[in-house]
Amino acid sequence: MSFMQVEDLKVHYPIRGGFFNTVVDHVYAVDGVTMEFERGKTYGLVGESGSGKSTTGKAIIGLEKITSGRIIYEGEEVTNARRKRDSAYNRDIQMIFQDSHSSMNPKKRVLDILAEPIRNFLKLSPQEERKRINELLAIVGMSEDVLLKYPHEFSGGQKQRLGIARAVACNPKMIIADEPVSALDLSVQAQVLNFMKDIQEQYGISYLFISHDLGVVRHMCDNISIMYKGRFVETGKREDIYTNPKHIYTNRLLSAIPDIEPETRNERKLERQKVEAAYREEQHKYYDEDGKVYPLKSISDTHKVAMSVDEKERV
Amino acid sequence: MWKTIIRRVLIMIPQLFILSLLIFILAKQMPGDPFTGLITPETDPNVLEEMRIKAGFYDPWYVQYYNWIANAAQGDFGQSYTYKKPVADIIGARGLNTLLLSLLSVILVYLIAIPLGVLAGRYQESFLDKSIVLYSFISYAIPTFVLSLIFVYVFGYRLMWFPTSGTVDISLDAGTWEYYWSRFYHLLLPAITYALLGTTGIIQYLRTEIIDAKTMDYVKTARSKGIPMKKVYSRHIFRNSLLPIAAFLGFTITGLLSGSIFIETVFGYQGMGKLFIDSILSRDYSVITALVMLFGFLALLGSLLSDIILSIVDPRIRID
Amino acid sequence: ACGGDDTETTNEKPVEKEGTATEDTKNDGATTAEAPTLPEEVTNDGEVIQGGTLKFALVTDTPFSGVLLAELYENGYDADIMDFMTNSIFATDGDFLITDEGIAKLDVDADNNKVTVTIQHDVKWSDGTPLTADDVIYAYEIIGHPDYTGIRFDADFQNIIGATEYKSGKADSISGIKKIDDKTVEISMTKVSPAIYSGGDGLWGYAAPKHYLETTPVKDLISSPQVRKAPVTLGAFKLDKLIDGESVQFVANEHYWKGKPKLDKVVLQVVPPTSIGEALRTGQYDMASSYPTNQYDGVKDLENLTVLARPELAYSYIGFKLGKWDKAAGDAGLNITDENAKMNDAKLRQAVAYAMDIEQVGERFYQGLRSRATSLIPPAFASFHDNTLEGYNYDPEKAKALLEEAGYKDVDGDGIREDKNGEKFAIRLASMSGSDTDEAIVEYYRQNWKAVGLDVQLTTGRLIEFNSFYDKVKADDPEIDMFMAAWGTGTNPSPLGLYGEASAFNYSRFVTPELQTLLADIDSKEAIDAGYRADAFRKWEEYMFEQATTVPMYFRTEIIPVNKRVKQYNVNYANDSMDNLHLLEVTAEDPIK
Amino acid sequence: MSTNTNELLEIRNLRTSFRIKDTYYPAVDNVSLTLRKNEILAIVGESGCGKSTLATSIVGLHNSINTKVEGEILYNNQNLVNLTDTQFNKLRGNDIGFIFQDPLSALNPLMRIGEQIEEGLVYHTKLNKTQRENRVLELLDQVGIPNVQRVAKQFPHQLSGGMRQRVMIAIALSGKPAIIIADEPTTALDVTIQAQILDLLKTLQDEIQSGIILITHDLGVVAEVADRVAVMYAGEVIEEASVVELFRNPKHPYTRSLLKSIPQTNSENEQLEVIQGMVPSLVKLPRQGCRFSSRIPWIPQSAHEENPELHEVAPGHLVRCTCWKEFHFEDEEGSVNQ
Amino acid sequence: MENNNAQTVDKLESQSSPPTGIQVILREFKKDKLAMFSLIGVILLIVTVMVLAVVIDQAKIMNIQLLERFTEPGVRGYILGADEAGRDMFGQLIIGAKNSILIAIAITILANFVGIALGIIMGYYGGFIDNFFMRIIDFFITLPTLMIIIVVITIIPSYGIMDLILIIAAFQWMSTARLVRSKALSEARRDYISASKTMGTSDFAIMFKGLLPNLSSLLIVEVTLSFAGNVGIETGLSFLGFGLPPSTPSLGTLVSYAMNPIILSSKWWIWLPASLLILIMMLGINYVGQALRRAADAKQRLG
Ligand SMILES: Nc1ncnc2c1ncn2[C@@H]1O[C@H](COP(=O)(O)OP(=O)(O)OP(=O)(O)O)[C@@H](O)[C@H]1O
Ligand SMILES: Nc1ncnc2c1ncn2[C@@H]1O[C@H](COP(=O)(O)OP(=O)(O)OP(=O)(O)O)[C@@H](O)[C@H]1O
Ligand SMILES: [Mg+2]
Ligand SMILES: [Mg+2]
Repeated sequence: MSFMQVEDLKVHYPIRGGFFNTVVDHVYAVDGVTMEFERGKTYGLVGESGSGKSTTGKAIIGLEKITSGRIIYEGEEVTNARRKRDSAYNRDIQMIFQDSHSSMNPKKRVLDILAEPIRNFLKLSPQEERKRINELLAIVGMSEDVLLKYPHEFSGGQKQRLGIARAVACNPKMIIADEPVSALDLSVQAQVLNFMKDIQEQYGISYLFISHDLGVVRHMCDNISIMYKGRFVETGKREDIYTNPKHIYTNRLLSAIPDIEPETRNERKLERQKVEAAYREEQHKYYDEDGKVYPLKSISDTHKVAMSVDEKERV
Repeated sequence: MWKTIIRRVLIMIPQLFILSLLIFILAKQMPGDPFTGLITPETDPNVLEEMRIKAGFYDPWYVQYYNWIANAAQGDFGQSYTYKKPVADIIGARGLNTLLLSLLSVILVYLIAIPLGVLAGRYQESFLDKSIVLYSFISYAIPTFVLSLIFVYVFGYRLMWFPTSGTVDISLDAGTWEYYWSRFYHLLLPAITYALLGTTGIIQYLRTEIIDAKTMDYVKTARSKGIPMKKVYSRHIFRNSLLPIAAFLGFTITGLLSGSIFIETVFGYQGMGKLFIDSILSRDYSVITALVMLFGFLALLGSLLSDIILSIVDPRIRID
Repeated sequence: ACGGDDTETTNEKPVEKEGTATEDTKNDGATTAEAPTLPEEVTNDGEVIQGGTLKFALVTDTPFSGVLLAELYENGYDADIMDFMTNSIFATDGDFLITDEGIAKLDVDADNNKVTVTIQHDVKWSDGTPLTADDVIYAYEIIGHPDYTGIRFDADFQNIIGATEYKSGKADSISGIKKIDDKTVEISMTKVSPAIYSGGDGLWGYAAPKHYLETTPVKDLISSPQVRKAPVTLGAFKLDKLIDGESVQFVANEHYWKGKPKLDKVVLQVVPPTSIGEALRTGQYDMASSYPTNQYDGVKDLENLTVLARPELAYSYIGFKLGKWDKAAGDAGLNITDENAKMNDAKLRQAVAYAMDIEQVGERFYQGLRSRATSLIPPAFASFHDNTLEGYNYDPEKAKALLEEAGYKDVDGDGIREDKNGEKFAIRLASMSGSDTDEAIVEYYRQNWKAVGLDVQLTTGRLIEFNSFYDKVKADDPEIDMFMAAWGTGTNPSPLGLYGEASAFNYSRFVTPELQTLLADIDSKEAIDAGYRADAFRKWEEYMFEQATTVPMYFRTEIIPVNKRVKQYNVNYANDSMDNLHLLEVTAEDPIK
Repeated sequence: MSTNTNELLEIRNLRTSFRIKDTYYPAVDNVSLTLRKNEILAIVGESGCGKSTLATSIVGLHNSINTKVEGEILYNNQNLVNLTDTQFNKLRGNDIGFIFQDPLSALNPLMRIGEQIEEGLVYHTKLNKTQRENRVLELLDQVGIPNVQRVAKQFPHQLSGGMRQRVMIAIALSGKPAIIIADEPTTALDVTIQAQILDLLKTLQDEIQSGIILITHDLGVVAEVADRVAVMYAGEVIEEASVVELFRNPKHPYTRSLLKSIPQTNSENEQLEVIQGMVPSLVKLPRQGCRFSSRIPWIPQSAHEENPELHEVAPGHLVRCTCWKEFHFEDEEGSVNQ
Repeated sequence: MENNNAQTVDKLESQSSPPTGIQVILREFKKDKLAMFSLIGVILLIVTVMVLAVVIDQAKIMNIQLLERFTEPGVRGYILGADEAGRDMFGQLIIGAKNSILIAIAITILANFVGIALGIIMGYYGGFIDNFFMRIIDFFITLPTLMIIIVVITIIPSYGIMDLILIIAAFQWMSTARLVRSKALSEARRDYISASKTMGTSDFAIMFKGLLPNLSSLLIVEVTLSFAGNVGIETGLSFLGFGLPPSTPSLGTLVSYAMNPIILSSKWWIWLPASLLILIMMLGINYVGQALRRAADAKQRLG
């Protein structure tokens, strides 16, 4: 069963303007997102830039203020409690950032970077702390001599692994990974992805995996949600999405992914153009008058698609 | 755009109000009063006392403040105790002098600083650049008053190239060509002194901007279009670096105003800066408060002006 | 009030600011009559040119205000400007006493408390209108007017009968002033004292052009063009152009009663004290309204200048706080001497005076342009100043002896004397800040005092800015035991205003019945006789010397550098060229460089 | 060079070195490549392998103080390496167009779009003002921008990322160049937009028949549009082949590892193939022997050449170093995590 | 890309040192001989002044000796001559320099302390706190500061060095705060701050242990240049007569002697050494500051 539920999460940023610099409008960065998380599973969040993926992640972990909605963790509502720094929730939910470089304080040594969550959450003795750090280094496959180095002395992949080590330092239940590999080169990306999977297997961690790279998501995730303008257009098991996409937006996204089959590229191009044309033609059917995504409707146990009431009949 | 300007102007009202309160209270705290300077054995102390009472110096401060601000709001800053004239009249005449001085100084500052800054940035680390940087540092390091003193002494008295006091030759009739020339001529030495010292900021800023701009991607784009280097500099690098300078204008004027205190004092130039120091010494409250208010107002205006210029010049922050 | 012919030092100038560089450098210069022997007159046998323009530097840091009416101005620099274009109706002698040589003559009927002013010549205003008795009266009517806001409606003025009634609006005219005929005015007063000849007792030394001013209400006068832009005057020159606060151009007044001036023009320009030396050296000006003493070096050897000198109408002093001003007492407050004041020991005060090496200071810091003041009447008042008075001279031994005698002994052997009870004794001195020189001088005196075992500390720890200084002194700040200041005496040497019981300016707050009597004697009717008065002065001076509550420090010599092209110029008080401007001549088109 | 050979640009033994602490380190080392007419030559490789340096060398935009460019870049019988700036300016924008990765920073923020496109036309064409303006609109239209009149008057920040990149392409196209160099033109964009831009490039190329050098690190992009591919590693070209050949038959261990590390090619729950180690930094780069050898230590040193050269293993398929002959992924097992 | 290179370079040199740390600074100084020379010069100058100021007998120097009035340099052991009261100018120069430097340092420390702390708080929290203080700063920063300082100074009944420091500092922190805030604002948006938040670190620790060190390069430059600026303000005020009294010599009071044209033209030893000292010190500091700024900004770096 799911250990954590996110219900109708909304994050709206005010837009100020007008004569008295009052709030004139809102950016609906996240506009009603509902999710459930189970142990040891990976949940993918895909969408184009600005669709609200990061905001969702940040809202869950407490970096953004939630406008409305609830987060229930192990049966308890933590919507507001998550902003208390050293709560159990904060210990159990950790984050990996897209830019591993900027996610580590450049003026701190690896030792201090890794120790930060341990010191805050676990209150260990210096020896125990040191032991834990060594364990972490072992987990990410690095030797102890890195402890005195500074972040900039590592390659992107190494840094991302350190980032992961830091995230798992206090045995979290869930890790929110916001584009953990999009800044990395292919070969390094592979290292990190492998590594994330290893950890998951070992510790039964759940991931909320945010990415715009459908290839990576497909590789990593059990469940995938496609996001558009702060809402989900489609959510379901990996197979649901990749083999049976229902929403036109999902379709379009999938067709745009480059494939490494050069022989078939011309067909793909034609297909792509077809989908694009279809999208242009029919998109109004998939969004309401305000251009908003319709609420999700289940079309199978695992598969939900956003659609209008009349649309449902058609399916 | 207009909305933003109007809003900014409206914000200025409470700001000026706070400033007025602040400066009024400060001024009242100053020891002595305009009549202290009048005491001689032959002035009757009772007469002075009576004048103090008449001037309202024994009223509670808020009453005094209310009277003052109520009049000030209508543009009446009272009478100067020293000059026995409406403050507005005095500041009006001096203001023009300072305005002219500032204007000429600004023009000179820009005339000197822009080419130097541009050259230094363009030929970074060359001998030329190093000389310009040295100059800009020296101009920052020399206290205004030292250079002014030396200039007055050398160019005014030793070489006698420039007049050393006043704003115009009295024997000339207003309106004649000679009259305007004389005014200009009187302004020249203080303005040059000032300009020589006021260039540091702009030179440094421009230099850094240009060095930065040189490495920008858009400069590479421009070069990839195959346009000559000269044009790359003039259309892309200089333009992009210079435009923010335009926004400095507002602040430059503000800076010049406070610098005018030194320049005008040394050159005996009858402007607002000198008026301020004189009024401080003679405790001419009405003038002091009015001047600080005016300077504050001009400063606020200057920063508004800067914002407006910047927004006109830089499409990215166009305010609407 | 401001009467008589205030030739050079105008009363209203903030004279106390001794050496305040930024405020009033004018008084920075000074000397004794003895010091460097400088002439009072230029000698010049050069060939005179026709006409010419005199270039005059008004030396000041602050611009003039431009109130160009004798009844209204308050700023001393305005007086300097008016010097060129106004003329008092009375002439004065070397003692600043009114003579019969002027436009008008003064007859005093002491028994009936009446004076008569008679216009003696056929005098015209600069616009050609003849001067009449109405003009003389109009000047009184301006000062006495209910709307008048200036400083001249004072106790003296109220000595004129009917002045108060007129002021309060109860009367349409001043009852005591009567026009006898077109040339004669009779003024009745409540009392007439010797001060009348110095322009005191309410006598007013100027006429106001009634025909020109009467159309403007008195309250608007001060801002009217008649006062500020185009005054009508009686002087040798009349105003031609004026640039606010910076320069003035005068042209010869063809109606001048002594004859048309020889010069065509006078151009007056404001010059900061810091650059006046250079300006004179480079021949930009012929003369200056004043010259800072501490820049004497700058002009003394210049070829193109003659440096003239004369004693100033001022003295510097050190005063001791001996009491308090009681605002509530008497009519408008009285001085109350406190027997237990810290400094209430004449020997102590004398010792303080004897310990000061004023001679050296005068010589070194002021190049001899200031000298030890021997009395409270400066030498400029030739007949009243008593050369035989010796004053305190630098005598540290005597100071020590006096202190021993008074019981101030060094008990603990640290070189500093304790007070009579053997307690630590420190005197707090308030002194005004001004030029850097002032600072050094005060430090020097502190060294002097220390040498005789007196610990003198500065109130507030540093020199005090002019305004705060007077705030503190006036308020009898308990932090002040003694203070250094200076008085400009004006042309009336009467000390009553500074030492009387009811005088708020009596900052040492010292009053005794004896002193009261001595002061009263100086201004008594008998004293209208100059010999009697001189005697009365002497008695008072001797008393003050003994009491040492106010110890005179310096007499000052003012120096007046004049370009060598100027002819017929002298600064002798008796025969000042500023009274005879029409005689001035120059020998070259431009000042000699 | 005659046109009938179809060869547009020939790079021979190009070496571009940067000065770091007074020593020059080659970031592009002994690279030889040929670009033919109407083809898209993709250059792939990991970050820091010298792709941008190569591209910048071709257009001569290196800062001459810190950079040394040696070798030959032959175009129209001239060696671009030796050209003066003035001579180069005749080519840039006219014969060679350049597209940058980040269109926002590559466009002058203070200039209107129209002006920026028009600028090159002033120097390379004899068109008058109105003709130039028309050409600008034409170009904008060509790259698929709607509402060209308005866009021409807008500033870069007012456009979306995709639009900006289209504008960049319009600028590059303005001189109808024979050669277009695109340095990661789609990396900053969303996949949908990336697809549009790539399609656009392809379409345009068909129209103007120019040769395109496309620099990217995304093998997907290569597969979508490239005709030929050169794989770079540590400043060198280590493999060069036609696109199908490269994807079907990669030879160099580096290329093969790269292809294997793409998630989509793997079945869902499997581990991805990984090359151990990392690209050495410019200064620490081994200059002798096979530069990849340190990352495949289980391959005996003897398998590597002393001075590796490009071998033609199949027609048009070149591979540097002979180590590929011994490379198998199985050898790498167990060393995945470092 | 440019950044890339800088990092590559860093990688070469620094074995375990933070980026843009001491190494970078040192390299900038090594590259720029003038800056190096200035740094050594300024340090030497300050140390010399401080040491001499301890060694010399201040009371003796400030003792008035009328016979030595305007003694010329080199005569009777007066290295730099004497002023009008016969006080040794060299001694006064040292004491003056010491006072000026100490005052400037005190102002710099005080103003920067407040400015930096507030700037970081504003930048970190943003929102209301930021808005609130920005309004205040915007307001104060546009005020005619010099005028208000002068008015305030005339009010203080007996003001000494401490008051002067406080008054100037009270008007100096604003620009620092604004600068720090703008940098902190962008720095606080970086992921490592978010990371610290998700790892339970308290706001205070994030601000002052996490964020502050990352502003250090900027702060070093800011502090250096504001030090130079503060020397300027003190001397300026003393010149106008609102600074220290002559009995407490500072460089400003010594320079202000030049107001007297006679001293300006013929007693150069009274004002010129102090002026030159200011000039040299400011020049030196500026060159040092320039090198520091380059070290802080990868784009401007030389090496
Ligand atoms: N602090 C903020 N204030 C106002 N709007 C914001 C703020 N942060 C984000 N937004 C807006 O919210 C929307 C969602 O942003 P978010 O960063 O979550 O998108 P994303 O899907 O993560 O995009 P990317 O793929 O570019 O990271 C965007 O339109 C963004 O502009
Ligand atoms: N101006 C320069 N000065 C010094 N070194 C440089 C310079 N430019 C690039 N380098 C170095 O040269 C090497 C090649 O850089 P280049 O930018 O060509 O790589 P790239 O393949 O384009 O990488 P990316 O995919 O990150 O853009 C890198 O190690 C880089 O650090
Ligand atoms: Mg995001
Ligand atoms: Mg690149």
